[in-house]
Amino acid sequence: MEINIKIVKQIDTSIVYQSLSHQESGGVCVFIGSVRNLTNKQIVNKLFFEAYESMAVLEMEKIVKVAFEKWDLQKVIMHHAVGEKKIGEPVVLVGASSAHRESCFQACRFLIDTLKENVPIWKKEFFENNEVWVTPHP
Amino acid sequence: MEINIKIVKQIDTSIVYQSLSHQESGGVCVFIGSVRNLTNKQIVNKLFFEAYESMAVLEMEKIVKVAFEKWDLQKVIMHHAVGEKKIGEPVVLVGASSAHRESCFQACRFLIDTLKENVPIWKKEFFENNEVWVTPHP
Amino acid sequence: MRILLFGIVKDIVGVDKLDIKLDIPKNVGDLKKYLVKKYPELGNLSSLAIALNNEYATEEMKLTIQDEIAIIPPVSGG
Amino acid sequence: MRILLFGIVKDIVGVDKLDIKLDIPKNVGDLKKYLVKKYPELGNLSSLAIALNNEYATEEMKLTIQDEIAIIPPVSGG
Repeated sequence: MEINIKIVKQIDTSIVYQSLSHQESGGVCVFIGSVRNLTNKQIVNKLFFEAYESMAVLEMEKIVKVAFEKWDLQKVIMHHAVGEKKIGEPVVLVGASSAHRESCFQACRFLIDTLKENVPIWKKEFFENNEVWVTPHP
Repeated sequence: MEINIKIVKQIDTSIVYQSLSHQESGGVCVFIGSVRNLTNKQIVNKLFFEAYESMAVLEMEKIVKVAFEKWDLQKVIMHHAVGEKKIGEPVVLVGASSAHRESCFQACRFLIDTLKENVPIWKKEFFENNEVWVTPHP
Repeated sequence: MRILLFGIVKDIVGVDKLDIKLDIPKNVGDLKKYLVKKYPELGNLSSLAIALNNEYATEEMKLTIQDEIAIIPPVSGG
Repeated sequence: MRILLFGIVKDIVGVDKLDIKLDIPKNVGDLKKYLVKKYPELGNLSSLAIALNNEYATEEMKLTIQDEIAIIPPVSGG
């Protein structure tokens, strides 16, 4: 049970495999979220992410623990970026390794879904003429 | 619709994000299959992969086309290794990018499942005292 | 009693830390009522949670000056 | 008629290409019967597909000497 949780300025996507691979794992599943150029057909120029870091890390740890309870995993990674992010930049990286692929796929989906629900991180979208804190459950 | 299909000696996992990210994509989902140290509780020393390359690439193209028909994707990658592979080495890499994460998760799962069913690639497992061509549907 | 503010709450209130010196709320529910009364725009948010020492808190939880208190508007990470 | 062999089929037959010169099978079904008769171990495989010009072929498809023919034992990539 290896856990790799971080709030970072810059997501490093190149370390995905070395961070997750394990001799007992038949595979790893990874999700990397990135900045899209459109929200509801409006052009987005950039994003800004703010985190309540101490609590965010604790919430991430809780999510990862639940994932280890629900599925037979070897390693889990959960990184989230803060600060200004341009179109195409990675903002979140989650993933898991497991002996059989069913588990790592389910765990990976759970990690990103639950992160989006619970972890105290906020996204501001910068459009041409205004900027808006995103509230995903209106 | 960008497609990246290859049979390679060595899977390069570091290129995952740059190969899949797209300005219209909110995320990418990736599966990397690797060599496990156990099969049915027997210790595996190494694997050997053989491909009918010309047909394998055609079958991979068919799978990727179906994925683009079924889901709204920006990019798809499908790489498979051939030759000798040690424990922990990556042997297959599939992934997709999409505006919303539901599509890339479903597509990624479809890519690996269908690859395993249809693509003419064969795996030999080397145990301590014997070697066996794997036949997954006995 | 100092309270950490984030995201849209920080914009509504205009600062990133609040310091309540008079009429200190006794529990989380009281704090929420205090905040929405003083900053009515907070009442328009789809949710408004309070974190107590880095954990989501329930309405009846007691507050003390030693606690780390934060207002958590709807999260939007990922 | 040359036929490409892979994986376990290559081990069973002992070569990676077969060259059939007499009694050339007319279609895919005939080829399969020919192979299983000559190499009975092939009959023990859970499946035995034939590829014609890099596509999975059905039993009734005709074979010609110009075709690229391959025997596809159960695949196990990934």
